[in-house]
Amino acid sequence: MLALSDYLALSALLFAIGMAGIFLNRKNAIVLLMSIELILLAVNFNFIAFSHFLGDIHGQVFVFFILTVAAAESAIGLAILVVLFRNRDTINVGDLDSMRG
Amino acid sequence: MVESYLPILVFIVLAMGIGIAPLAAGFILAPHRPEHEKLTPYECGFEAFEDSRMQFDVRYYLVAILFIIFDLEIAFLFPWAIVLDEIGLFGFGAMAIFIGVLLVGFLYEWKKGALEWE
Amino acid sequence: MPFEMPQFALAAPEIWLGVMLCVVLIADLFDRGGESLLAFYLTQATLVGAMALAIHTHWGGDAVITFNGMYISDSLAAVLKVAIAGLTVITLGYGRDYLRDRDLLKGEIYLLVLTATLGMFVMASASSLLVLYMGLELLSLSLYAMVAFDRDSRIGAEAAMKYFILGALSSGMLLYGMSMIYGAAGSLLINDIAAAALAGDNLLLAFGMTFALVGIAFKFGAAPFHMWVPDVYQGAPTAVTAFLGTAPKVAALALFLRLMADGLGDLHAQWQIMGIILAAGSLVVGNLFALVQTSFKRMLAYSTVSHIGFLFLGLVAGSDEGYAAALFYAISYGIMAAGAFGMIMLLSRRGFEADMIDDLSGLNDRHGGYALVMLLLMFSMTGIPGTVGFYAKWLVLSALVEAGLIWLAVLAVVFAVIGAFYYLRVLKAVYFDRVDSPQPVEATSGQQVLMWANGGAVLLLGLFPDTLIATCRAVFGLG
Amino acid sequence: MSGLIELSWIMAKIVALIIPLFLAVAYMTYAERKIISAMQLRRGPNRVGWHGLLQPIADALKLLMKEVVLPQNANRFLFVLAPMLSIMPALAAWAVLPLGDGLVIADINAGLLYVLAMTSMGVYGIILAGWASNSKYALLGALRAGAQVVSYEIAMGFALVGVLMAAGSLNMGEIIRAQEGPIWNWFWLPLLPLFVVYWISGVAETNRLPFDVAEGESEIVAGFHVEYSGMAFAIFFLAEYANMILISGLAAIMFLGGWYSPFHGLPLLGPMFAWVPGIIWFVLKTCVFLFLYIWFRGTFPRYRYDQIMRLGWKVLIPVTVVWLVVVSGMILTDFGPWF
Amino acid sequence: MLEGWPLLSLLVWLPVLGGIGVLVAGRDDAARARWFALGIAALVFALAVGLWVAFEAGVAGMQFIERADWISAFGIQYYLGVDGISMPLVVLTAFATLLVVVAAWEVVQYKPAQYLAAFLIMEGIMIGVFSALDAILFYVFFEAMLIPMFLIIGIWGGPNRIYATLKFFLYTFLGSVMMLIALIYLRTEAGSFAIQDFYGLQLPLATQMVLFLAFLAAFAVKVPMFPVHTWLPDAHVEAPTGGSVILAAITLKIGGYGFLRFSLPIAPEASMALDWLLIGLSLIAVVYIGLVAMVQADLKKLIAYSSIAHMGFVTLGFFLIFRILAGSGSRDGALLALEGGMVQMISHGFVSAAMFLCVGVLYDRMHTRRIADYGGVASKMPVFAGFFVLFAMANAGLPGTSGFVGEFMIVLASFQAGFWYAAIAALTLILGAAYSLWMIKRVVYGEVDNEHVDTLTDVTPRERLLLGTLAVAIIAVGVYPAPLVEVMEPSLDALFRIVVPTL
Repeated sequence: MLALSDYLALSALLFAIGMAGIFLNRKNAIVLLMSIELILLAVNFNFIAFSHFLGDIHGQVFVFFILTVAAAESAIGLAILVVLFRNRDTINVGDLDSMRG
Repeated sequence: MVESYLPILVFIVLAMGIGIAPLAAGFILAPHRPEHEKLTPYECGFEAFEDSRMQFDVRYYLVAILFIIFDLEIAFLFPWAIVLDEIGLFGFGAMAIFIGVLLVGFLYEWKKGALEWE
Repeated sequence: MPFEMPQFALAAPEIWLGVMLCVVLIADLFDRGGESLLAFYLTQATLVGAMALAIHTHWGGDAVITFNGMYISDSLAAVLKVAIAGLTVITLGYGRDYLRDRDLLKGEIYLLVLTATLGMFVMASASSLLVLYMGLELLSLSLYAMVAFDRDSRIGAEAAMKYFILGALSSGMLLYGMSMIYGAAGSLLINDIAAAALAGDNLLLAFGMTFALVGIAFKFGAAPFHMWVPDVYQGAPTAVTAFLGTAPKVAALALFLRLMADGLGDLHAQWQIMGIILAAGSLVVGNLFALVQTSFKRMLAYSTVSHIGFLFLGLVAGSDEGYAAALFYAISYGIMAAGAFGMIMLLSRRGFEADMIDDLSGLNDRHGGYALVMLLLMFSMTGIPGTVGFYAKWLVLSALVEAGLIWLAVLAVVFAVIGAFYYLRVLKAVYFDRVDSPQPVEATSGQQVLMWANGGAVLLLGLFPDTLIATCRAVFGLG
Repeated sequence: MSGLIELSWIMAKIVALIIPLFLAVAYMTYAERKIISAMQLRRGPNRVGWHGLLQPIADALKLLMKEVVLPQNANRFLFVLAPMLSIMPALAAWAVLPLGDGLVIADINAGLLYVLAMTSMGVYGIILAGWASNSKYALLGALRAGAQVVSYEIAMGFALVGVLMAAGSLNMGEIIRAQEGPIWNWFWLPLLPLFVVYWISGVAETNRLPFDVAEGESEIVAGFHVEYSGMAFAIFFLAEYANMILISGLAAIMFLGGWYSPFHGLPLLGPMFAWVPGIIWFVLKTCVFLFLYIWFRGTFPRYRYDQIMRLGWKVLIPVTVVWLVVVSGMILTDFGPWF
Repeated sequence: MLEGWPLLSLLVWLPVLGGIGVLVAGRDDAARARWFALGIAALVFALAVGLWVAFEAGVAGMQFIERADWISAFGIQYYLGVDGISMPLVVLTAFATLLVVVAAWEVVQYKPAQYLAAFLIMEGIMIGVFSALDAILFYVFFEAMLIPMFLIIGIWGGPNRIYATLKFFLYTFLGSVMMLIALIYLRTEAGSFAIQDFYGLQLPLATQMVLFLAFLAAFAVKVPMFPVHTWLPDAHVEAPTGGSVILAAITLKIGGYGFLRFSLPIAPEASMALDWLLIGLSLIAVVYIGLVAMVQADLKKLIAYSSIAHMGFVTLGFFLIFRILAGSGSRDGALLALEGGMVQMISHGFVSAAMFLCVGVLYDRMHTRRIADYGGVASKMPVFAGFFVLFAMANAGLPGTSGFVGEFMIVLASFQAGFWYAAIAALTLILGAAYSLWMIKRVVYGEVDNEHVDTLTDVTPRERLLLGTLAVAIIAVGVYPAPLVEVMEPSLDALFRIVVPTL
């Protein structure tokens, strides 16, 4: 049987990958969106693992909500991406530098 | 409980295999003589022009977004639907509000023409 | 799970907002007016009604927790909600003409404002991580959309993208922290978390707390997590910036108070040092970067960062005095910032954005009254007595001194002085720079009334702050 | 060791399911051609074997020997992955379908959820196929098909929620048991609107006529799989028919009482048909729906795309939502013999 | 007649509200603004005189006390009152503002209503500073002063006004915020914000040191003392005449007043321990700044530096008391030093106001402040020259003028601290005479070698009234300072008891 720490470690790994995806990525904004999803996934993983080991259902309920919010979030994120692309003809993260100071 | 999912896992693997096997068979058994004309994309006999990764109507995109929203609503309905008998009128009321909000959004989309295709 | 019927009446403000949200949405759909006048008035009426309801249901008496422990009704919620709705009313009032001149006046903007407000209300009354998170996301998602509201604006889209990415990232951090806290406390309810925090040292809890604090700092825009603030302030339509820069700060405070103070207050010693770093960093970064800005909106953005630093100072004091000071600070800052952004909108015209400091040149020659209001606003932000900004800073300093953090107080005032410089630069433009042919300022009567009221509020609260201070303190049980 | 035995047993059961399924798919194509030709007063395939009975086998062999063309600009990996992604769910979903009482490979609690998850995956195959081909027709076809499938999936989902409410369980077996009784005890009656919606959505989900604009030959040639040939094409073909059978089977389970005989529990007729095994009833019911598929193809004209979308969003979804409320009311009042 | 009136409140709020009234009433009509402002200023001055008359001279404690809750959560009160130390300063403020309003009559053409309003509001705030007995109330007024002065210099100042006004603002702001922290800390010790509750707290010396330094930061900038004085010449040079007058006559006094109200009584031991610092800086101000004044080419700068030197005398007087006590054990000698400082403050208020007004008179005609541009003014403006010479004499501390009285008292007292203190202090008399008289020589006398000077006209009746009034005041105080000293003495004596309780 897997121990709680195993789940947490996996979740931490996912979280770290998501973080790295956001901070190291300089190319494509879509990758950013996916990284965010990954982070949320890590969180869900945590919640479910805790929920299971605590024998408390609320963590899973939380996951439900996170999933929903994540969907709404990606919907808005994609919408913004479309607006961005329409205006700039690029979704390259490195090009987002028109404001300085 | 988890054990009852084992057949499913096996089934999925097998189904994948069934997907792969004919393809592999096709690659092995069938002739393989690629040539330029054969490999160009089909465009009613014309030479292919422009990039085929073209921009497409934003409404497809809209459908995708609407789908995400509604599909999640359905995901919320699932557990509720199963236990409706137990949670009674309160559960019904809660979900009525939920669906009410959904309907308001639906009405909004409708009036805004997000569901029109022509 | 024992199930009891929630006391719906206690959530009256949220219910009212939610219902009216739908009403506004539908009403606007069938409104053929074009300028969404109906939606505007309905929205304002809704917000005013929400304020009244918040006072009626929450103010006074003991805290009541209902909805299975997830919703709390106490005086703090009342104050936060009134502040949130009030600031929203003001910024909406300023923004209407601005949006109309830019063809952005659609009913959706009111819907987004209302959903954001609902989210903030929920945060203010949250007593569970889940509710807190839901409120936060309701707010954030609305804000992302609002920032991108001008679909033809290049910088608007860019700002929205940055805001979205960093906002979502911070939500992720916060959630990760929340998941740890949940794991440590075994419950999502703030009360249970408080009990777990009281129980003693818990590595998991501390871990979660760290992530949560980082997430909160992101939402606040505290340095070093402030990267989004200037770009978003600059890129968003000013009407949106005005909203973004005021009420959500109060909501972020609510987030902090509910999670860190109510929930993890007993771990104060552990998060204090982080809070100090955030506060000091914000003061340094905000003030120094604001010095070199030429864009007024950007300058205000960095000034926000510095104000957030000050607000955080009140929080790190970790005492009820400190929380009260932070609350007062958030409210008064909201009033000031609303006025400043209102001024930008008032001076802007169709096709012209008065968002550079130079655009304010010769304002005194153009309209002495607005110059005077600007004077009050800027001095208030500086923290000069006679304006409400002074008491905000003073309460924070008081709390710091009482908590024995005198060196922090000294640091704070040193940076307040540095900060004075860039506010004075604005006033220099307003009063000392002269333009050759001053154009009279055109403003609608609504904007005028609001502007005067806003300046008057800064001054009157500066002269008679007693009620507001007493209110903010009473919320935390202080005399 | 016992694990290995158990695994072999499972494999055996799966194979025992899949082989008839494949035959069914093959002879579905045959039946379709035969029935449609009968409707059009033609004779249909009659050269290969007795009455053309070996025609499907011949077709398969023919496709097997055809070259699988990999278009030059295609993303090879995705191009090959796409057909697999469309056949896999169509088959894997069968794991939880009870053919008779207890006659199921995996009797899991989340059965319906699993089915829904599997059928939803089919759209990946479509989109990937269109995208990976790097061809305009394929892309357009994929988008159309994708949009159509997801649109109708919502209506279908709502319809299934109705079933769940009525049955109170996600387990397919439980859903059937909740319909125990004669034909009027089955869910098709109280859930009639949902039943209709489900069926229409099912037809649309499989991109079948009258909702086959995605591959409408006269508009965008073959749609998303225009670039596929040989076995790769055959797999899409297989998947489409497997999906049809799946949808029909699900309809039989959820609305027509699965393995129960229409006279179950009736005083006279019940015992009379008691000897018929449940699986026969199930197959019969499925065949009814399969016939409907063919019948539709033979009689309906193709819908325009905007009509399809309008039907899905503006008719089916509102109908389901309204009926969900009605069902809730029926459940709360313990209405009729069903609840 | 004035019994029962909230006299101090009237003095504070009448000008403030009057200022707002001027702003509104005179927005489009300069004449209306002027008359309105004059009316307010005169009324306030009349009330100030009434305050003087109603003041009971022999009493040490606070009079005209008004007390009401203001910010109840912290026990902050609207707490006003005056004693012998502050009352003369209140009157001086009202007087100086009246002068400024008159002086601005025709001179200020750009937004006169705002100009006059700024000064009236400034007046109210300054009177508030002098009469506030609650520390936070004091601080509020203290800081709020910055606002009008910032605008006065910035809007109506000279070419380099923006630099000057920013410097002025930031210097004084930085100084005062330190004081704010000190005040907040003191409240935790005393449990109230009433200034008098801070007295006699028996704080440890280290704490007192810190507090003292915090107060020093605030008041040294205001006075200004030697290393932080650099804002003053800039501000004076760029400020309009009225601004210079108010700066020199009143705001500098607030620094000195602050030392008396806060530094000495709240941190007496630290004051004693650090008196070397204050004395040293004061002496540097007196000598070094005096020398600097000598070489100035700009009239206003010269007067500005002379102001610094004179204010150095004031602080010298305040902080010599410990040395005097140590040197001679003479309580009266120490008291004399305090009194000398106070008298010097009042006198400097008159003298510097007069000097700046004179420069203003010249500037209005010639639009230059360079000493070299003048010469032989006396031949064209004899009456003006008479006044100017008189004021320069007062500035140099000639007997018979007010300038003499304070300086003499301090020098006299300093002898009891030690010869060298007195010797260096006395240098100021020589230096003061040197720069004042040399300036007079260059500006007023000599040949008219400049065609602009040739066109000068003598003072108008309005200017004559202004300068005449000041001349009367200066001579009156110079000849008969007794009433002034009598008013101050009980309060200073009481203060002294707090600072040195052992005696």
